[in-house]
Amino acid sequence: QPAVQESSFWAEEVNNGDLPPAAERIPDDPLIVDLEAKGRTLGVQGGTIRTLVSRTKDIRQMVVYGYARLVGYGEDYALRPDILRDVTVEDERKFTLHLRRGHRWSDGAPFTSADFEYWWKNVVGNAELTPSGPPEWMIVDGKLGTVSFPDAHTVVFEWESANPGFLPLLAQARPPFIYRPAHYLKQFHLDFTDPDALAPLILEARVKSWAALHNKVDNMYKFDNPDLPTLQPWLNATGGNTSRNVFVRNPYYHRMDTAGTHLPYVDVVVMTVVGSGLIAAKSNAGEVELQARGLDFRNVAILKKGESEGGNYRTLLWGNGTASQIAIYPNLNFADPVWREVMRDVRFRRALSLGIDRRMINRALYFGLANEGGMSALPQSPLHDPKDLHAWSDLNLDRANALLDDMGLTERNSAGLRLLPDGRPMEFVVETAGERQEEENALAIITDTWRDLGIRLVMRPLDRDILRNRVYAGLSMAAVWYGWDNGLPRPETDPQFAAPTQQEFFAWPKWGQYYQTMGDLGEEPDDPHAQRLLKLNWEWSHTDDTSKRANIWEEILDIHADQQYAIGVLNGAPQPVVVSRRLRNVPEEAIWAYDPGAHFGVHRPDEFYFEDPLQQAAAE
Amino acid sequence: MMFLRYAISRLATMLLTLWIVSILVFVIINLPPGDYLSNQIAELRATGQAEGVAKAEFLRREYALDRPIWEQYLIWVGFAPGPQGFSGLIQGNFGWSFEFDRPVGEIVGDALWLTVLINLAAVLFVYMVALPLGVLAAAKSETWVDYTSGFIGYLGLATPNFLLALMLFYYGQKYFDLPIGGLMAPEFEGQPMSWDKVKSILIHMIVPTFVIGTSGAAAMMQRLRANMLDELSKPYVETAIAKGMKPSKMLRKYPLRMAFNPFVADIGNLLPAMVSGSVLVSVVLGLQTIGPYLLTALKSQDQFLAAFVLMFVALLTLIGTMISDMLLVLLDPRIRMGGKKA
Amino acid sequence: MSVQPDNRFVDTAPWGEDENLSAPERAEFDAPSYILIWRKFRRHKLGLISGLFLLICYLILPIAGFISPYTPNERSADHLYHPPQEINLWHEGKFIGPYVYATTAVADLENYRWRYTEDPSTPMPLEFFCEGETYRLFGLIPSDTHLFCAPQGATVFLWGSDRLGRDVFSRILYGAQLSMTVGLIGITVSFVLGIFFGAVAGYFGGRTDWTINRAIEILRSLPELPLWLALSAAVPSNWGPVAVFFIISIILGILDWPGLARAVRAKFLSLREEEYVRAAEMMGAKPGRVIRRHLLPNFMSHLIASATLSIPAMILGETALSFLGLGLRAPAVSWGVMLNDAQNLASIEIYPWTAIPMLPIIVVVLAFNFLGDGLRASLDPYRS
Amino acid sequence: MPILDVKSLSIGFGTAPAVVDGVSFSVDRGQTLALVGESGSGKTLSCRAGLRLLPAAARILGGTVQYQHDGQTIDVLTAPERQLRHLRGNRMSMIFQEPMRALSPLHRLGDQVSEVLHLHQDISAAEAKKRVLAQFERVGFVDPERAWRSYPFEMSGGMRQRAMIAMAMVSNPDLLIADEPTTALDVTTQAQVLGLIKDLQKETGMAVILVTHDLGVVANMADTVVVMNRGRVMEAGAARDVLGAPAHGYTKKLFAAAPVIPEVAGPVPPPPGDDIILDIRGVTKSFTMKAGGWRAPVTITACRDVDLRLPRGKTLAVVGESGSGKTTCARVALGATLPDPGGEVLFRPAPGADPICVHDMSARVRRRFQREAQMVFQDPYSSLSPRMRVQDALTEPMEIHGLGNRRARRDKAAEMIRMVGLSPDMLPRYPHAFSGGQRQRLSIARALTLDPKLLVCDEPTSALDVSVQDQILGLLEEIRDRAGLSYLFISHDLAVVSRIADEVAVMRAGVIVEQAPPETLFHNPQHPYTRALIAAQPEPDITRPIDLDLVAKGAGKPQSWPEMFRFEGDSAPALRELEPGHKVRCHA
Ligand SMILES: Nc1ncnc2c1ncn2[C@@H]1O[C@H](COP(=O)(O)OP(=O)(O)OP(=O)(O)O)[C@@H](O)[C@H]1O
Ligand SMILES: Nc1ncnc2c1ncn2[C@@H]1O[C@H](COP(=O)(O)OP(=O)(O)OP(=O)(O)O)[C@@H](O)[C@H]1O
Ligand SMILES: [Mg+2]
Ligand SMILES: [Mg+2]
Repeated sequence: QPAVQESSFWAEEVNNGDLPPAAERIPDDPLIVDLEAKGRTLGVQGGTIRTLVSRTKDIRQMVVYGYARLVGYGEDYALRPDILRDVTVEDERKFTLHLRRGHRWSDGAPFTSADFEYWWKNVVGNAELTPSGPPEWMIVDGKLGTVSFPDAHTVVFEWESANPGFLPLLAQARPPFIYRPAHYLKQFHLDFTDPDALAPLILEARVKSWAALHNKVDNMYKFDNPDLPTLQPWLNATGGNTSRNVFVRNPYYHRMDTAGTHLPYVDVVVMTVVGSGLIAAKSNAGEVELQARGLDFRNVAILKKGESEGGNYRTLLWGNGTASQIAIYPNLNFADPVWREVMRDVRFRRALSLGIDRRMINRALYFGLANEGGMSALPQSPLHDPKDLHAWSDLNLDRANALLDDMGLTERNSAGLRLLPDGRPMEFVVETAGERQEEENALAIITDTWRDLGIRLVMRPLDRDILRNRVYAGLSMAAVWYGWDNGLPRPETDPQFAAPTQQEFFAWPKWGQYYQTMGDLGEEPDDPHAQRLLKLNWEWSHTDDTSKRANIWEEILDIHADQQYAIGVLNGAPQPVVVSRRLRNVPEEAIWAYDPGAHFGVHRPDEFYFEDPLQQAAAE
Repeated sequence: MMFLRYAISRLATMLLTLWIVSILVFVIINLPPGDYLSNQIAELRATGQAEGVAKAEFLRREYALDRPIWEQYLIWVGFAPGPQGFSGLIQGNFGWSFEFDRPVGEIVGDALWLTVLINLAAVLFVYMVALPLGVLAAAKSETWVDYTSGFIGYLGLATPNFLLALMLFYYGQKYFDLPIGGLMAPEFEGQPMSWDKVKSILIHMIVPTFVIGTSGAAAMMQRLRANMLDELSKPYVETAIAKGMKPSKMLRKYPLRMAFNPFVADIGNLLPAMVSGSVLVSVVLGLQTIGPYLLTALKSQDQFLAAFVLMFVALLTLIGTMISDMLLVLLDPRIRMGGKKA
Repeated sequence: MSVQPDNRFVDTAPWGEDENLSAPERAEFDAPSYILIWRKFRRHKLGLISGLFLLICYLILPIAGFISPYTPNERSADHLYHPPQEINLWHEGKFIGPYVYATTAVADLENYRWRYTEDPSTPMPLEFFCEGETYRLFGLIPSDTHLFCAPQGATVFLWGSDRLGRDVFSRILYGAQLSMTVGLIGITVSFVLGIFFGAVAGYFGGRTDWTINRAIEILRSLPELPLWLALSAAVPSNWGPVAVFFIISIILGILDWPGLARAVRAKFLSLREEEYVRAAEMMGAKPGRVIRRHLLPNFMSHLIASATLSIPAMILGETALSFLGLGLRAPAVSWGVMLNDAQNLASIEIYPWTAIPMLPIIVVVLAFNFLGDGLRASLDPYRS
Repeated sequence: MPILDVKSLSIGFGTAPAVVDGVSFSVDRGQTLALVGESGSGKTLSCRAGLRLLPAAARILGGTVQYQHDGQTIDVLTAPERQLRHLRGNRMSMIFQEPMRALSPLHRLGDQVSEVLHLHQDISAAEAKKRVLAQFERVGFVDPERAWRSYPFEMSGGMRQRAMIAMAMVSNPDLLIADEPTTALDVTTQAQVLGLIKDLQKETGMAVILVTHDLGVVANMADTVVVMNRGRVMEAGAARDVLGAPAHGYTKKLFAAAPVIPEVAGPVPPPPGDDIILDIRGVTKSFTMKAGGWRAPVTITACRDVDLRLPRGKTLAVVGESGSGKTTCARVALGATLPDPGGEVLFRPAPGADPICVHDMSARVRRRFQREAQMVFQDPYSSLSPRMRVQDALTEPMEIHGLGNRRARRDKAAEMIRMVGLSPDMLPRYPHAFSGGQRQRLSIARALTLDPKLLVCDEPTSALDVSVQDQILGLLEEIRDRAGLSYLFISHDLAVVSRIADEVAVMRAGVIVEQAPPETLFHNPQHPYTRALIAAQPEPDITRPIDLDLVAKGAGKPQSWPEMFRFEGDSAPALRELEPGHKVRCHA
């Protein structure tokens, strides 16, 4: 283990004695990153990354970008311990989490199993803080798991049956924070603090009860409380409601490089809230060092122009990590029985898919840089199968028309629209969240080819929440959304999202609801393939054999490709990433995904560094 | 005396109206199905994030969202006790914003003065540009002054605000090094007032003021011009000329006051219209005014925040109309608010 | 004429008692007042030209399909973001009639733009009265004859093409069909309501005024934003975009009247104290008549100016609405939709021709303004 | 060297023939020039040209206007605006013919008048106010402080005219152009104003151009006279010569038409009063002044306890001091103004029919009443809608009551306009394109279109020259005799009253002080105020000037009247019948 070097950023505090020296701040067994092995270079400390977000609450992106998790994905999307020194898993049922000795919160207090205990006993276990009881994921097959704390550096989670989703859960972009800084939060907790002492705090915070106060200060994800200790690489140094949020390096961070440089390399991250329409303009004006959020492909031309006109940045194009950039979901639970029957006919969905000119869309929207095809695992995933990608996804209007004719939809009206069995013309209403122009453009192109199928596409933009509510209620006929968020499944990825277990998959909101509410609400799936998916999902969670799981996954993907529950248009659309020319270790090519991936998170921004941090400081 | 009596009765009317408006506001906000927290729970579920669901449910209970709507209304206004006793608008508690996870008063407090600032600047701009130009265009009607000012005004009107803003930002940055978006350089935020901060605010306000102001200025100018043209041929203008008044002073004192009548009538709408009219501009320009908060709150059904902003705008409107009615009486002594026969 | 000694002056011209009560020409004073107004209007050159221009515009609307070389949603997959093309007449010193050069697109993956190269060797003459995509003449008769179109293998994008390879020129012509009509409906609704309620409140005053004003205040206090959001969810989904927009513009009008009503009321509160109003009342004129014949004409200038000012607001209103998911959407075409698409930096800096729809808006708005001003001037009694 | 010299001035509108055609006149310092002539003959336009204040549509076709200022000759028609600005209001000022319209309705009189001082002199607000109040006092305001605070619409016609006069005179100009400055004034006030002008002339050597119809005024004031007709000067010369021996045919005709108070032999019994068409009973009307502002409300009693009975087919004239409530009474009589509770007005549409109460009618009855009772407003300009062509204004009453078809209505309009001596080709014009007297005639024509039974005329002929006035009075008499029309006739001109009235009521300060048939009244005036009025009537005889100073004192304050008539405040004595048909307000 190399000797850790003091950072210049905190040097003054250390000299003043306000902060212990670096060697005492890092854990006894820090995480040492072998950058060279990853193909990266060793860096130097210093500098400021400026980046932009469009909403105040997006400062929580710092928790996402920082991506310090108990266990986290690497760039290969494999799970490995991060904050934890180690995890031992028995039968996917019992998880023993081993903490690093000497690991400290950002305020210097030790990070121990007591922090897990506080969460479990005083937060989850407190009826006022958590009126709805323990989180759903703690319950497996109807039985609540147990949590125990054998010693200060060990925490054990145990269930009666296997809970394979546990570790991936901890690696999410937004993980359940199963540890809380107990030493800090206790002062707001009724179990530990006198009500009389709490009263003035409650008043000051303008909340109504101690529980609300606790909830207010306890925001591990929102990241808006500068007093709340954290384990992330950068800590929030600006409280309150400003548009400029400064994050400075965590002096107690648990990682360092092989040369003994304490991570993160970059001292300060400044995240500024601006209008979403201005992000491109500001990037173009060179006001950011690292930016991807808020940029989309149509900004590339202007970014490239700025670059060639002497902008001090490069525009990288990463691939998007969702399974499909644009996917149309016919609602199999649509309230209109006639349409519902038509949409449930797989021939109809296949015909729709065959009637999409994906090449044209790709060309018009992405310069042909995306992958045309249906919704399936991305090429970067071990489960990728080109067959699935291309199933029913080549433009073939004759075949599509034949399929529709075959369904008996042969009647047409004077305008050439096919008629539904009850005589109405086929006006296929697709609702969108109205947030992305690409959806609108793609639908405009699809409209033309579908007209040749005798189907009129009617696009209807709504608000995101309204759209979701309408889909759940079975009121919308079809919706456009991204494909699965996770386009990079691995055999060990829980396939739950691909089976009718969630109403959030817009093709089967009611089936998903049925599963989620254990039969209280919604409808039972009556489609054999959907039932098969459910079965496969069950089988996956009841085995721990990786190859078997891979087989299950393959079958699931085949079913989706064949059934076209979601009609994907293309995937891997390029995502512009603006990077300062001086910022190093940013991968040239990578996947831009929220989960898994945490956007920049898996690429470890704490390893990014400025070539000449001093020069930057002088320039400012 | 009579005026005082009128003012008092007008105030009473205003309170009554405000109460009716509060009911309507609450109903309208609760009209769309669902509420913020259930939407949030759905969203959290959709993205598979279990964290946060518990907190949302906590808030549901804490803010009585599980009760019938009329009860929610009474609690919100402060007519009925909520889970924590009486604390509603009339008790000075504006509620909680779920979206921002902070008390409404706190959020709005910051945005409020910026809103007032930027709108005042825009109103000032409108008046400073439109008043002299409108009067001038009328006094010199059908000359190049008239045509040019009209043309530029219509140019501003016919360009969508967003496009105008983008263009001004882009070229302003490129050629004049003007800042893009925001109302002050971010590093001044939360800092005490200083000369540099004032300077930064002023520089940042150039483009927004211009964007928000252009359409208003053009509209006011053209209407003022039309009204002035009507007044200019009235005999009392001749009398004023016969007195030997300077045209500029004469125009200001006599016909302008007469021509101002329709504008005074609309003073009530000046601020509120700019608040709601500048919502989209503010969203696009990234101004931290109350407008974007309203839009976000409405879209995500963050009901207390939305309700408060709406009530605030309503209050502005009501106060505005009240002032406008009183000004009308002061402006034109012939006006009686009474019935036809009196 | 004589000046007598003591500075006395006496006119010597013959002096008759009553000669000038001559009977005037009957037709002259029988002319209805609109003829008199028209005579005055005719002299307002700018107003007259604007009026003619608008007349022509409206006459073109039903045959927009014939004049435009493409239909609005006709995409040319190989010509995305094509810059405006020149129409040439002379080739190598010879007049060969209007022609274009064929262009080919190259994707410039360095800068991520489309670049076009011309083939200047072969001029491609434009075709006239040629066949193209089908459109509906007057919205009824299907036809596929276009005034002019590009020859096989070439394109004619007078004002360039947009991101989907659609002809901007044709889309502007088609867009006029919506932008120049539907918005006016909203204005009409708002004016009728605004004038009616404002007039009633201002003229009667008292309790009527109180009631109408409270209604106005309440309407005003509720910003439109939440309403639009609610509406966007409530409109039946199978309505076409035009129908939705139609309804919206009517609602826009319904919501828009209070501003005008307040202005009308304020002015009427003042005008109703005028002596000539009292005189009319004493002759037995009913309120409707007093309002129409005596009060409104005295507020006409303001109304005309307001109406001309509402036009750009209505044309552009939809761009704001589409932020909320309520504006016009594809496949409908309007100037607002086109501008909406142009609302990004790239359109300003790289593809400036996509912002061309601003031009017709400005021109039309100016034309309406001058027309209005001409009208105002010809209604002005003090101008001869 | 004349101070203002107009030489062969021609003014025209559009392509029509010139309305002022080669007019020349000049006025010297300290002199008074009287412009008399036919209504619409271009007097006003010629005067306005003196200040270059012509309507926008007017075009100068020729001639010059020269003004002497500090030994310097200024060519008014071509001088730069800036130079004129220093003269206007300061060295040369103008009293406009129709003061009702010429004052801004939104500003207090004090503000408007004192502005003249502030514009041209460096003067403190207090000093200006002092001077304006003094001026107000001199033009006959009883309560100058009230006038200072009033808005124009709160003042009577004569009061507004006096404000206008004060405005023109307060800066002691070198040249005063007075366009019919006393039309709305009763004779005593008129005498006071004329006296004021004379005084000022004596003090400062002010030159005056006086436009007037009243040959009596000419005789009393003018040094030189210019007689105009149809845009041309007919005759000009020293007042003595022209008045004494008119040379031109038009002048002769004009002078012959001047009415005079006839020398009457003795009292005449009042007209039989059994069929009363209009019965005004105990009408009191008080106003609350806007001018009060934040102060305690000020109430003005415009008329008090007025009883008037108008027999069918007869003419009841009301004369009296300016501001004494005549107009108010007339408006109450036709229901335009609501009287204070207690008073009532009854109208009997036909002999023996049930009387209808004018202030309490159903909509249907009101419509009938409004057809049968018409009013000629004191201020014709304001009572014509500025955006309505005269054509439409004249046909409007018929349209309202659904009479005739379009064509018939137009014909009737043409007939009416001809009847009042105007030409039908003026029909498409707007009201502003007429002269003051022409507008007054339009107003009469409009009132007559419906063939009413009752006509309330509020100074219907004040702006008319004597020959046209004669014509109009003849018309009114003719209609009265033919159609049995009844008139409530308000006038200042005792000569006119004596000609047309069957009974005369004299008002002063809101109450009727004396009432009798004209013969009785002029033969045997009892009340001091009536006597003062008769004494103040100027006569068109240059050899018999009235003593303006003496006359202007009028009857003085009620407190100074003989014991018998004296009253203070509200405690007026009752109206007593001294002899049959002759009522006087006096103590027994
Ligand atoms: N704007 C106008 N357009 C056309 N004719 C006009 C206009 N103004 C005035 N006139 C005409 O000019 C003539 C002269 O008007 P002026 O006002 O000078 O008459 P006047 O002698 O003052 O009459 P009065 O004694 O009735 O006031 C009148 O016949 C009138 O009809
Ligand atoms: N609207 C009003 N508000 C306040 N006071 C008024 C109003 N109208 C009239 N007065 C006052 O009532 C009194 C009588 O006015 P009125 O007009 O009846 O007088 P008049 O006899 O017609 O006088 P003139 O001969 O000058 O026209 C005046 O003192 C006037 O100031
Ligand atoms: Mg005149
Ligand atoms: Mg009067």
